[in-house]
Amino acid sequence: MTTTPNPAVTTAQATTQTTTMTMAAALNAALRDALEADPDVLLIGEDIGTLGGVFRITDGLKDRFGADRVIDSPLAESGIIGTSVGMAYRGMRPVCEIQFDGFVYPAFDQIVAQVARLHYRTGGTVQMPLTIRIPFGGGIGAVEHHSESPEAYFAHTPGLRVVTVADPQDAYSTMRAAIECSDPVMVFEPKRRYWSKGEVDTTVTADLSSARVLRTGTDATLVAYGPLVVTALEAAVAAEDDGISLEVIDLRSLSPLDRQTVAASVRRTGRLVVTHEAPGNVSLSSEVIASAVEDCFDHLEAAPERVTGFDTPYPPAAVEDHYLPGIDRILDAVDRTLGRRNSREAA
Amino acid sequence: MTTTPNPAVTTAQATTQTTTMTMAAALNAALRDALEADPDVLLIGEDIGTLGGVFRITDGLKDRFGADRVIDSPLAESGIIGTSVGMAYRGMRPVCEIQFDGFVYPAFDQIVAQVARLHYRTGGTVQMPLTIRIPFGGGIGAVEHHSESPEAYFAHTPGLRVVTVADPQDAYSTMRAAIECSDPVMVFEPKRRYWSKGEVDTTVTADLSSARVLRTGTDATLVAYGPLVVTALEAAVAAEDDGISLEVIDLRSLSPLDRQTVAASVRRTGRLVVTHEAPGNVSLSSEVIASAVEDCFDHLEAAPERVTGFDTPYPPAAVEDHYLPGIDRILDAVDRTLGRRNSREAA
Amino acid sequence: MLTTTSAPDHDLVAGLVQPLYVLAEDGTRHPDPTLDPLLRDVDEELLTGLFLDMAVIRALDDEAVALQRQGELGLWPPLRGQEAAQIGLARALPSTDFFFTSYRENGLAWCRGVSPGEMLSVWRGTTLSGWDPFAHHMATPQVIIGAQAHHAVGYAMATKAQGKDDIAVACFGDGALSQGDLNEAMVFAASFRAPVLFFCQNNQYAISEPVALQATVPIALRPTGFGIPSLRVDGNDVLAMRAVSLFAARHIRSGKGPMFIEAVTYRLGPHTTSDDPTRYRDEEELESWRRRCPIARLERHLEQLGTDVEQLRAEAKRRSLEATTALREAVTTLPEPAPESLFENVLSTEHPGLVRQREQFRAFRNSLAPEQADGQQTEGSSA
Amino acid sequence: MLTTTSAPDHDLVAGLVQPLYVLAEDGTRHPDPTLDPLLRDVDEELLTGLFLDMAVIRALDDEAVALQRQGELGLWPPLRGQEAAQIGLARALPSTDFFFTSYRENGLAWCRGVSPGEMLSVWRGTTLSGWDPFAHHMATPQVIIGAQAHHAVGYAMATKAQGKDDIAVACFGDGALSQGDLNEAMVFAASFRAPVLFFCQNNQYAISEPVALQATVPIALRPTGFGIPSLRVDGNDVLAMRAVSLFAARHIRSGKGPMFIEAVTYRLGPHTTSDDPTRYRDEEELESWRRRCPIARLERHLEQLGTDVEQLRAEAKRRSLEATTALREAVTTLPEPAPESLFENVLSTEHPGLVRQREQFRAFRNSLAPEQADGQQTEGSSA
Ligand SMILES: Cc1ncc(C[n+]2csc(CCOP(=O)(O)OP(=O)(O)O)c2C)c(N)n1
Ligand SMILES: Cc1ncc(C[n+]2csc(CCOP(=O)(O)OP(=O)(O)O)c2C)c(N)n1
Ligand SMILES: [Mg+2]
Ligand SMILES: [Mg+2]
Repeated sequence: MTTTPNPAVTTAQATTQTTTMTMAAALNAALRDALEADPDVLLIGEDIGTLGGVFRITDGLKDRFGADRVIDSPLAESGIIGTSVGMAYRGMRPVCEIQFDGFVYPAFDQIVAQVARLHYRTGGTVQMPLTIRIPFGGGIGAVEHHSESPEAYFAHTPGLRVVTVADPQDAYSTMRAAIECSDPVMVFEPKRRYWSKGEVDTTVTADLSSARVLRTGTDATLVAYGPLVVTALEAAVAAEDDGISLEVIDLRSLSPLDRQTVAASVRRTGRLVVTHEAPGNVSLSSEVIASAVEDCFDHLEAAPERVTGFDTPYPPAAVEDHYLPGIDRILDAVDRTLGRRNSREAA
Repeated sequence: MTTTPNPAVTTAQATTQTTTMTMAAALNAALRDALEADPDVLLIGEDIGTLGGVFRITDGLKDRFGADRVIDSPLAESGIIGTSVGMAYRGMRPVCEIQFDGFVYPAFDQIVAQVARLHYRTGGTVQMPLTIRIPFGGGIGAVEHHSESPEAYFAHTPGLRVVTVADPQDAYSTMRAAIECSDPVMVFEPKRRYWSKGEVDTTVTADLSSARVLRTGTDATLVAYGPLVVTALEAAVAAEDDGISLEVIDLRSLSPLDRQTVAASVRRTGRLVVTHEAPGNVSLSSEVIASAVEDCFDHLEAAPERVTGFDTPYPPAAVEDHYLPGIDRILDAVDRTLGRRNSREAA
Repeated sequence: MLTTTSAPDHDLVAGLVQPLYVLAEDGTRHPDPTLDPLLRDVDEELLTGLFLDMAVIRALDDEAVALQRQGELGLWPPLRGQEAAQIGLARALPSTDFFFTSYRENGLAWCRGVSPGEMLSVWRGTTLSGWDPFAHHMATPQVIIGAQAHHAVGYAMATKAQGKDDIAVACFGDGALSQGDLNEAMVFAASFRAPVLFFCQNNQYAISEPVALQATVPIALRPTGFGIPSLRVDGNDVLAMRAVSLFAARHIRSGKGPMFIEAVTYRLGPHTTSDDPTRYRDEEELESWRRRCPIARLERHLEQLGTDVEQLRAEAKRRSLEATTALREAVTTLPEPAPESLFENVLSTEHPGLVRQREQFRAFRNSLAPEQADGQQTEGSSA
Repeated sequence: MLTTTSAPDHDLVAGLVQPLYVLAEDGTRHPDPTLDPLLRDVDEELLTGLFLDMAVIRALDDEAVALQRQGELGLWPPLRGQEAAQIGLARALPSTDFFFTSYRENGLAWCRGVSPGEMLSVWRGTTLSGWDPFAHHMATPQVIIGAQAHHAVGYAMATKAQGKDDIAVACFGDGALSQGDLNEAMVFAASFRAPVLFFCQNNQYAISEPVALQATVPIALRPTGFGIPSLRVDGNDVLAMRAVSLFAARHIRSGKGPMFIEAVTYRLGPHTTSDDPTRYRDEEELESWRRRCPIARLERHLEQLGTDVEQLRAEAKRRSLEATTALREAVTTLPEPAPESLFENVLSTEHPGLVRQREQFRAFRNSLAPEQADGQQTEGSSA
């Protein structure tokens, strides 16, 4: 199954100037520039070559770099990752695409038992500079297995870096950094934001492990990542109308976590709300809350809140908007931490 | 690789009286009684038939019930689970054995995208009464992939019940309940406790979703599950010598969580320590702490503590005792929650 | 190169170079010593029945594409070009044999009496799954490529253990041949002599990827390496499809273990309505396959037999209209799921966490202004 | 049954009924038109070299078993019976071809110059992995059955992309044939014509499970269904093993893509030192394979050629003693890892969480009474 590609995405031109582009174009540019910069970089995945990927993220790259560097792989996710492990043994830096979030599970063993461990297993002798790109998250009205948020599985797995991107600049810079990193990096791309636009400066570099404060505020800290960063910022604007000042943090790196940035914020605001699309049970929000409690228990003025997908499989498209955290559910949770009237009291 | 089977384990005799037996024998008895009770129950896994399983948990069962009901499967975990899904469609109740914790990953897709979802996917039409048995945890001096604690992956997955067992009686009763349950149940068996002995009454039934308070106490709540339940109880005894009264909870069900039992305890003690062998990041302890904070923020007198495996792959056997939570690390954390002198202050 | 003279001592079957067929492209009947005995019951009624089935599912398929274009469906995977493969199989098996398919087998679903609404709801996004698998002896579409093959084998092992003689059918595409699961399923099927039919519609593509990427030799050769006998058949020849399906089902039902059919066919439409096939294949190739249309071929054959083809066409039109009208009606009357339904059927037993979450959800919705609660909560824009 | 007369148009090679061999069990030389040209360089020096290799690795293997029984190793997977398969392969390939193996290939490791300590540390539990894969062109043991096959294929794809002519070898057992990964790896290898050799030691068992459970037809037939030519060889005939390995490597190196070797052999020992094989196989079977001992066979051959076998045996004994002495020394002098080492090499870049955890660990250990910190913390009893 594919989602409708946006015809507006075209292969970005090589440039170091700031340009307005979609996140999809920014990712395309990052891959192109990485292929250009390092002959050991190669891309591998299903339909990424001739088709340019079902989201067109790799559009034009096979024509430009050839079928040996932009490899259409057989239809087997374990093979995509396992083959890349072997290539990494031989000095290559494979960038693997998993076509949709829900298709990463057949590759689970290769990711958690091989990619994540070979450096440790070999006492540091072998490096696994793989980048594993996964379009993730819901909100696009798709059929089953096309809207998932499997990041917690990988954040729990030692030996992986797990990062998310939230806007075109972040997407460009993070993808470049991920490919340059000598460790395996899983990059979760929020597919419903692929067509969001922003300024991109291709000379800007990112580091892979820090969160960023996107908006400062004083009443509560709102932590989001990936697709919900935009939602969180919108919630902060809406909260302002209600006289509530929210500090918005884009977590960016899900593993390792940037606990310091979160803790510093919570120490100032005394309140914490965490949001993501994945089910809440044993999730990133569990961890962010547990960490914040460990790091700044004495500063917390109310119980932290989470606004997440429910503990159900991803539901049919017709009800996904009820499943996905939106502005109202976030503000309701903010109200709870602030002791303001909220849904649970109203009920 | 196998671990040395204990020759002491023999197939238990059919009985409803209370008998002293090892956990391995209790599990064997539970499987035998389930096969006896319901012709739709069958066992499937690698080396479970002729060999009786590398831990001898299925010893004697093939001879008794035949190769059609105690099935030696080809060497493919995805196939073991996927085949069982098809059998469940046809009314069978397969009990699958994954030989060791570290071999469950090739079956990940079939577990999380099929077993866990078919009931939801089909609007309740299809039932998946699979039981998936996994010997888990470390402490047996094994080579890589034989000492893991992958429970967090499954606890995060909606649509699965995830339970652990801690002593022979619990093992017997929980296994029977898991096999009778119409939902998929993953049973994590603490392999280093297989040879621990206890009284088993085969008429005792268990429910799958409740935690149990194994020891009451007043100063702090210590939550454990699986192999660390014994350790937690020992820590409580040691703490008593120091004048500290620990309440020990065996979580038993990792999904769904019995939040009420934990919260009720924490409300009384005001302090919480959670321990497990798995890495702490995005884990069961993250969740237990986040839930407790949500449920009883106002009763917490100190930041909850976790004592877990580190965020590294499972290390070589020579250093595993440093990796695994032991009594001293648990007591150190207890001291922290109580504001008593502890390692971090001493340092 | 090394070779040996003696053949292996198991049943190896492969029509590798030229797929089996009994209808030539011009509609003439081609004799085939193996398939002919299976075609003895073929009469005009049977042939016109197959024709009408194919015509109707093509019409249904086209209508679903139209509905998607009109925004009534989120997505649709067209089967155009694969009608003979699906009808030939479905009409050869008793309705109690159990299908485990992927998403493109709507022709099978049609033959199994799946209603238009049941067929569409998953593509409209109102359910995850359209019908009761037990009512139709057909599992609902599997999206994870290859996963259903294990299910079919397990089901077949169970029918055998129960001493029943119904069989299971695993349906999948050429792309699925690369997945570990599909190959593992053949191992299990061979080892346990499971009464299962592996049915591959080789429609030449897995989205944009040509079959040559998944298999450098004919697909029908793959199962032979697992000890599973295999047939390669012209998937656009509905008569041959029916005959090999009868042949395979008889083999399997007689206790000889699994069998494999590769139906060589072609997907004339896009992978799904989201796909742009012009990016990966050219008009010439497409045209050559359009000329091999399975429906036209059978029509030519019927013409040669003296059937009143005009009248048959009219009947096909009438039935198609009936079916597409029902489809169109069904799609707009499909019940919208209640928001709270998302909490249902996660487990069949109680889950306190979900009970709590549903309560909170209810309270949250009650707290919203009526127009919000009715529709959707405020959503983050997608810029 | 359906059959076709014409063969598929690709290279299909299978010695299916009788595995290829050049040494009969009584040691006499059996002519084989394909292998003979590859044996022209065989002289006494080469033969005695192979003999000594096999004798020494058997001695090493026995010594490791003894060390395990004495509590010096946690576990050991004996290779007894499989010496010819491993030595024949290793001695046919240049030392720059890269091996990706599972855990039983200590004969290959020996030929690649892996030191005794490097070979034992993982089984003693002091490391997860014994040696530098790049120094020996051999990855360290893979425990997840089948996973390494993908690695070999990827490595081979990379050597090809780099225009180099070294090849990769995936080594695995009969059990691995059931894993999805192994089969997927053959798909990738065939599609990309990867210069990779699939090397299966069919030792008849996967722990307790006989090979018939994983494959109902000869294993060598499996790859042919993927378009990969295949050879079935007597794995207890070191000369044949060497010849087919040369043959396959030449084929692969010439750019013709992957090849597969099934070495038919037998594991004479237990699966590992933890295993009790009497539970699943009988003495008679074992005895019949003991009679097919690969070392004895070569010795008989050498005897027939007039070699001074007494002297050779003495030399083997001398070298074996040297090797086993080194092994015994190595095991007791293996460095114990420092407790803090468990935090090292999780990532190659900094991880603040691990830095914090290591600090806390250090503080915790410093807080313990000296004798505790030195040894272990108090452990929960295992009742
Ligand atoms: C595990 C998995 N990987 C990737 C996909 C994405 N995907 C959906 S359909 C498809 C192609 C399938 O091709 P084929 O098996 O030939 O079936 P066809 O669509 O041609 O009927 C792909 C790659 C998926 N659904 N599942
Ligand atoms: C994925 C996985 N499943 C199960 C095991 C447990 N196991 C270890 S060795 C083995 C048998 C392997 O048999 P085979 O491939 O024939 O190799 P052999 O031991 O005979 O050399 C099994 C089942 C494992 N290591 N990995
Ligand atoms: Mg296809
Ligand atoms: Mg074997």
